[in-house]
Amino acid sequence: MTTEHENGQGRVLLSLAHAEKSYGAVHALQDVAFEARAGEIVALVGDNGAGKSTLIKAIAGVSPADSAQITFEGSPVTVATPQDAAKLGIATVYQDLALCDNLDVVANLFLGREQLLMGPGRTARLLDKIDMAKQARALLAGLGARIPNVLARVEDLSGGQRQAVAIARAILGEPKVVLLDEPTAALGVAQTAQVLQLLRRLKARGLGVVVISHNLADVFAVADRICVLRLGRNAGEFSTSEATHEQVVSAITGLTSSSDLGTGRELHGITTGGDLA
Amino acid sequence: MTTEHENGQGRVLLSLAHAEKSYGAVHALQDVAFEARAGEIVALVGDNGAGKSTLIKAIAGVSPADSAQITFEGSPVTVATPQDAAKLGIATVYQDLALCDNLDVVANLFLGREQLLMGPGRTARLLDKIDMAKQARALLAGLGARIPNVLARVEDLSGGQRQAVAIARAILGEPKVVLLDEPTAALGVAQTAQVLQLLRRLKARGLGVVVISHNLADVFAVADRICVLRLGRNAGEFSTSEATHEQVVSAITGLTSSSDLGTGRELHGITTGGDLA
Amino acid sequence: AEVQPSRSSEGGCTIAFLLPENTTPRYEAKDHPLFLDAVKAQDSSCKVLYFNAANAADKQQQQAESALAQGAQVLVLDPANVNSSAAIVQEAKAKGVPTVAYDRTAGGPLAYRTGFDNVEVGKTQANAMIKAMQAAGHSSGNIVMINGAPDTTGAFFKQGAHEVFDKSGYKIAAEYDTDGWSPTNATTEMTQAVAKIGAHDIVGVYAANDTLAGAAVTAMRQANISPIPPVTGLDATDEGLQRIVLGTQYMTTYKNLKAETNAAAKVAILLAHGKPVPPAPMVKNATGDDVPTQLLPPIAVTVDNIKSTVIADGFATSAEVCGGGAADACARAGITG
Amino acid sequence: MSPERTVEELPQAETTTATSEPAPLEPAAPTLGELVRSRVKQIRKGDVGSLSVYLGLILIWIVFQLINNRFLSDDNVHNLARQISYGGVISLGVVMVLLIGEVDLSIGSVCGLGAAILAVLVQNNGWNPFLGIVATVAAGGVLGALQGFIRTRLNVPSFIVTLGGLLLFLGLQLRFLGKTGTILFPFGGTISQLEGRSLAPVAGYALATVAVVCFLVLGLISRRRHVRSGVSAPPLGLLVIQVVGLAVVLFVVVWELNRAVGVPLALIIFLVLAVFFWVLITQTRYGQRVRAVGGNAEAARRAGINVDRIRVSVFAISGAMAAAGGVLSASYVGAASQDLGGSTLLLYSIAAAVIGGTSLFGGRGSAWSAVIGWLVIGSIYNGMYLLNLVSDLQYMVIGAVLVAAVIVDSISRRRATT
Amino acid sequence: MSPERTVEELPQAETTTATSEPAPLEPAAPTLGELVRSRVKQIRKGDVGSLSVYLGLILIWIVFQLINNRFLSDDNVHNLARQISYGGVISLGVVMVLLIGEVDLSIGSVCGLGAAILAVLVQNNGWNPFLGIVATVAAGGVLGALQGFIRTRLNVPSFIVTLGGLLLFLGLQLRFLGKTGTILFPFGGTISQLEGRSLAPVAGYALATVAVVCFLVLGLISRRRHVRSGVSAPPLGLLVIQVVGLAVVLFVVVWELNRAVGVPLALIIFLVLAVFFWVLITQTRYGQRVRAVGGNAEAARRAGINVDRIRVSVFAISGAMAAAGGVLSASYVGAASQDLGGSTLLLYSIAAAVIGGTSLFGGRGSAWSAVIGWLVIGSIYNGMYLLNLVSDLQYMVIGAVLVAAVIVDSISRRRATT
Ligand SMILES: Nc1ncnc2c1ncn2[C@@H]1O[C@H](COP(=O)(O)OP(=O)(O)OP(=O)(O)O)[C@@H](O)[C@H]1O
Ligand SMILES: Nc1ncnc2c1ncn2[C@@H]1O[C@H](COP(=O)(O)OP(=O)(O)OP(=O)(O)O)[C@@H](O)[C@H]1O
Ligand SMILES: [Mg+2]
Ligand SMILES: [Mg+2]
Repeated sequence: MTTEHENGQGRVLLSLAHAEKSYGAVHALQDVAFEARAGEIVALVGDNGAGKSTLIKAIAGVSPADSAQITFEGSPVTVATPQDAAKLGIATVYQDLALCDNLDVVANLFLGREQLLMGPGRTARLLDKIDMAKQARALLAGLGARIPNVLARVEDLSGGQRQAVAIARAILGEPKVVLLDEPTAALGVAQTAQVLQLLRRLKARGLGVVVISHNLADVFAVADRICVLRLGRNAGEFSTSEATHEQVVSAITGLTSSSDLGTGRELHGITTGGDLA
Repeated sequence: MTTEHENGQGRVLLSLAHAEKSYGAVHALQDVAFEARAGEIVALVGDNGAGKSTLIKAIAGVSPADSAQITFEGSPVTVATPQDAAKLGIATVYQDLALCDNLDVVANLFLGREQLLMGPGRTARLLDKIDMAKQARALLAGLGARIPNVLARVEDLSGGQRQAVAIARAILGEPKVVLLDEPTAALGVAQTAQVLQLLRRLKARGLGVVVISHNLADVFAVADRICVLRLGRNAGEFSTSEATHEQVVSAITGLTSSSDLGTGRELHGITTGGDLA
Repeated sequence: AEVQPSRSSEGGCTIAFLLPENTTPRYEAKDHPLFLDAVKAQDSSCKVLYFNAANAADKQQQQAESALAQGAQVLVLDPANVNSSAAIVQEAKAKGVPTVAYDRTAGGPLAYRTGFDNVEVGKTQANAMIKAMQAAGHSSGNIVMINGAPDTTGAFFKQGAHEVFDKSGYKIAAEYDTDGWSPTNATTEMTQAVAKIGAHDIVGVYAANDTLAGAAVTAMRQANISPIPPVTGLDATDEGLQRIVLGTQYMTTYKNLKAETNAAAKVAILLAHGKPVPPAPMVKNATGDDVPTQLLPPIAVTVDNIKSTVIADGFATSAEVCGGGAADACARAGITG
Repeated sequence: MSPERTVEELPQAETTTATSEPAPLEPAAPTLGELVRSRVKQIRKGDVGSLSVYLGLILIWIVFQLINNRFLSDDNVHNLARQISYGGVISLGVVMVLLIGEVDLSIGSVCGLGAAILAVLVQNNGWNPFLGIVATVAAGGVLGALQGFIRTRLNVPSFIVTLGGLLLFLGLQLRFLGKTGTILFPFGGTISQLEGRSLAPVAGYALATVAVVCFLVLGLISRRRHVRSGVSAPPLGLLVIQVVGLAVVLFVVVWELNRAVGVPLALIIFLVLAVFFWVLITQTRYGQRVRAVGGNAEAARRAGINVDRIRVSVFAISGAMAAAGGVLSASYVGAASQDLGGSTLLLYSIAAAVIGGTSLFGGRGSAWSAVIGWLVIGSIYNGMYLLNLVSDLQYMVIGAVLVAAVIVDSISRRRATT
Repeated sequence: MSPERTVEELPQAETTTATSEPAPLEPAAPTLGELVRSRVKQIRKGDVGSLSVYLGLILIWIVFQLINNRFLSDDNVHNLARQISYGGVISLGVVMVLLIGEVDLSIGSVCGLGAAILAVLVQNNGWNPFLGIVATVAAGGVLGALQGFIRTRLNVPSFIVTLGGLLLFLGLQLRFLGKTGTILFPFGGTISQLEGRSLAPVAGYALATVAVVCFLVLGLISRRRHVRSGVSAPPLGLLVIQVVGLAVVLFVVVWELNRAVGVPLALIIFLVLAVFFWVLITQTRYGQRVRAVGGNAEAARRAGINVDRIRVSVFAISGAMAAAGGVLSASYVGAASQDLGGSTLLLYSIAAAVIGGTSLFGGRGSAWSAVIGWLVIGSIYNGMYLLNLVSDLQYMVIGAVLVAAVIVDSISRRRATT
């Protein structure tokens, strides 16, 4: 598929600088800088515990950074709550999905922006359940999600079904920037492809897309730019078209040349741990 | 790396036939058959909601099938509770990890098989926390897991760190069969590789390994055999060395020939859904 | 211990006044202020430490201990639990502090007891009710008993009433013990008694005090029972007296609290100053201790003697009794005008 | 090395799948049988109140009727209706609080305090009774909101805040009632005539008819909207069954109560409020957000919902309902007294909601659980008084019957699933 | 097409990482300062009881002492020690129940019933007092286990089961006590002398010394094992501070109590049990499994833990502790009476655990929360008596002080984190 460039592509939508965050003794973010541009997919990669989710949560206002300079569409902003982020047009798919297990799929999709009936029903703040169900069906079908019944409770869904709901939720609100924390981790082959396709479409519509993934193949397939975090710090930024797979892996793991490779003991805990011998 | 064949490789360790399971109207397993052999890695693949986790949970005794014939090492058994499975030597990594968030990493690793102090401390059932911490460190280091402190609570860990704990937990108990439900979904590149390596070592030691994954690359890299589920039914079995990527994808999606490909509307929900136009 | 409760070193005296509960109006509305007045009138140098146990024996014990820690020289105790009060009395005695049982009896080595014979109270109520039923032409029939809380004086009232009713020929068709003297529960009890017996087959209602009587009357009126059969009561509350004037309650039992508090205050002040108590007949209490006991007689009050008893004693004023729509009835009964 | 290839190839394969074999997003319009089965399953999960607790209730009725045949007499059913109404109103507030996963221990005290406030306003200060009722309910709401505020702003566990509230309001109640401890509402006055006032027989039937017709019309409208939107509608048969069932229950109840004096106002107030809360919880945006907060407060917060405001409002509702219960109980007793609304009322009000199927852990519950729960508790109590047992046996029987009723529920649920 | 290549290449790269840059599995042995900071953080999370609730407690003490200087007098501290002990013992059981995320409403009744059973056995049937105590505690355990059994086997919410238990046991209590409603333990008899009996001053100091020495020795042994295992040990400085702190607190308390009559047996029983439960919860396999069940019952079940057995055993412990509390309170009052152990005791016993930092939602709590919680509640009550208030003010002051104490806790926590 071809990438179109229309409505102000490449303009910086969101930027973050000097972000700091500690959890007690753990320094999860140290002087981190990050940018999302309109019409661009940027991948955020890094080892487990590198601080990716922490960064996303800071941008989404869910657990704000201890200090950070955030600008949105050129003007400095503070994002102290999820409402702030929503008002700016930032939508997020969280790693832990953040769904209400006791509610049905439709209710989860529309949570926080429920649709009301017309006329007197609107005054009484009555939900337009039928219309929401209809939209939910269309939306999920578009993601290729296999969800037997949009009125099923989320707790009864499989892991991948739940993730599909979380993704659908994020794109429902016409956001300007979408943050996705490992959106395809639990998805099937087909569904993953569908989500990657979706990301490209969002990009084509001029949105800023930030995606966290451990799957470098996927990352190279969709991202324009790759931003690497390591132990809570920026550890390099690459343009997908120029970088190699190996360069990115080096940045993630902190090994600068490939000459270090292939010498270590394998799985030393397994071979030395008494229980596992 | 080479695959060794020693202690009775290839012998059927666990087999399951005519498994049925319904959740209300959803028929999650229909006459499913499945086998795990010693010294073999079998991958269980399928679309979201295909019934993979349901099958794993049935074998692990967590939510037994409505009906099924299970044999273990040749003799018929019933697995009605997780204890039954543990006694047989079946260890499981669940998709939802099943960790106690309020306990520390060590406690989670050893839950259900805690180590006690020697002497009078044993009589009093006192925990040997120091020794368990030592073992936990070694074990996690072997998985390359980046966990700052084994006494941290699990709720404070990142997604990948939690998954590493769940995997370490499963291999701690000297099992004969290991079931892993999307064990690398949240893991970093390095940690994923390490886990795949671990699976090969488990296989080399003659264990039966069952792994669910949506990442066909990983599946082709480690599995000897691929078992496909579709809509709750067996949808084909492949030997990795003989099958092609495309064949497996066809089995998963239910399209039998590749002539069906490339004709459909793309993401019809996205293009037709009003909200996303 | 640095501050022993010392008998003589301080100029004044300290008296602890321990009341049992706060659901029945009389304690905080009448006993408390009357006792304060009585002490003040007899020896203004005396300080009164006041406690209310809200029906809990262990709480009362904590309060007694607190009183002793504050240097009380005598306890005037109306026990939350008549029997278990022995522990308080003994603990006080061990610290050299005498205890006066007030109103209800108590266990243990008491220095004195003033109060009423509560079994007699129950008999008084029952006898009055039988008199009224006979006057209404019912020498037999179904009666309802709404007793008080079984772990308080309610048990003694019930015992006395039963002694009379059991050989009277009336049938106790429904009987309830009302925990905590709760009028809410009593309303439901009476409602269900009516459902059980039938609205027109009740010839009399024994209610252990005026609060319960009020609840019983309400329930009967809501069941459209008219006329209301004879209902008994206790404590001569304003509401009770008003109902008597209006004819919805037959009688209440009047305990002259002023006399009672005066007697208790007098004994307490004597004991606080280490002086001997006035002579009184010795009576054994539940724990077998001989206690000098001064008992006052309960008085049955009906519409005929309101003026000559409660109003004459200043226990209630005719304004209180005749307020709220009872003025006409008062005039007719000769209480006012 | 081109690992991305693998992924690149798939989209077409998959998007095709979506068309050539449409994902079973919604099964074809379910048949009546299927629907009944799935509804039964849902109910069993404790969602709409436990279906089989009705079994326990019917058992209780049969036993008590066998022991004393006055139990199901018209008069006694009338008594029962009045006896459950004030507690029921309080339990409606409890359901809301439990839905958000909190607890409110102050409801008993607020009930008592509400009665006291009403008495002071109307009897001592001569307010118009209806103005007094409005002021009382509002006061209850303010007290509840205050507790909710402390709970959310200072992040103190609601158990402690509302235990403090329990004591504080109890103190206020005693203070307001003054030395005598009781303020009477004169018999025949507006307040004491309120809850026991019965509708004329015809009015009772008329009300029942209106309810059934409303239900039918709304059901038909909803069906039409379903059909228009192309969303599969529940089968018409179900609606017919529901309407007929509702009609039978309502008319039998009205007929029985009319044989006594008529439908008591207390019951009407309770049932109207129950319907109101049912709509609030299941059909409105607010109710959905309340359930979201109870299910996963963090997810609700991330969805931009003002979780604190929801919590404060729910505590306000709980306080208001408790005060309303106080008004009804004051009317029932004909007085505001010190013992109104104690720990027994507190425990039963929570127990009723739980018996009816509302979870103590948030997110699951229904307004009907207050109705069915109080029917169970009220029937036990009412029956006990008819049996006229001594206190100790009374407690034992109530405790045993309570557990037995819930066990019947649990066993019948188990039998159905295995 | 060889997508697996990508993956195949990585293992070596990564396993190398593990050696050349060892994963920071455990930071170097933490310094004293770091440890104190992280412990403070942990405590703030409500783990070991809230640290700053001590602030509230000290505030309460200062205020009451200013109002009446008898508050901290030796006699009154002695009173306080005895007044908190029986409730404290009950709260230890509550902590266990809350740890598994359940609730036990029957503890108040079991306490009262325990006293009644003891009285019947010892006074009416002439049993040896100590045998009677053992039988009573065992009976409490059996009743608790029975409720736990119903809870788990029939899957009835514990709120309902134990509410039924509350009523049932209350009935039994009344029945056992017979017509008079009270059975006295003669003054000077074994039972009535039990809880108030005070240790000789020297014995008090000796006991404190033993406690401090035990703590020191165990601390040193643990250090040596840490060092031997190569696991970083807590710094020696921390141990020294802990030992000195413990010694100061114990000796001051013993000294103050010795100025009165000596350390009361009730307090010793309570504190010994608290230490026992602390060890049980934090150091034993059983305790860890209890916390696991409270944290995630499904995870515990999947780990092969018999969740039902844990639950039943915890309810048994709760019942046994409630009965033990009943023995102590019977000894305190010198009688078994109908009013022993009511809803107030129930609410306070749960409140104490919550004030002390135990979560109502399972998985988080400590035995110390019973101690600190009852110190708060007991101090408020004891202080109230020094004020000689009428009932209504009493309730209001207690409620206000209770909430205030917890708010102080909450605010100091917030200040520390921001
Ligand atoms: N609530 C918390 N309390 C304490 N530590 C935390 C908390 N959340 C995260 N951490 C720590 O902060 C570090 C960064 O965590 P984060 O979740 O951002 O990692 P991540 O890059 O998203 O990793 P993953 O790929 O495994 O999801 C980790 O070491 C983690 O243990
Ligand atoms: N507890 C449950 N109640 C009702 N339906 C359920 C429940 N668990 C699973 N299901 C349904 O059963 C089907 C199979 O679910 P399962 O979790 O086995 O899928 P899966 O193959 O593991 O999918 P994924 O790859 O997304 O994890 C799904 O349609 C799901 O919605
Ligand atoms: Mg993450
Ligand atoms: Mg799955």
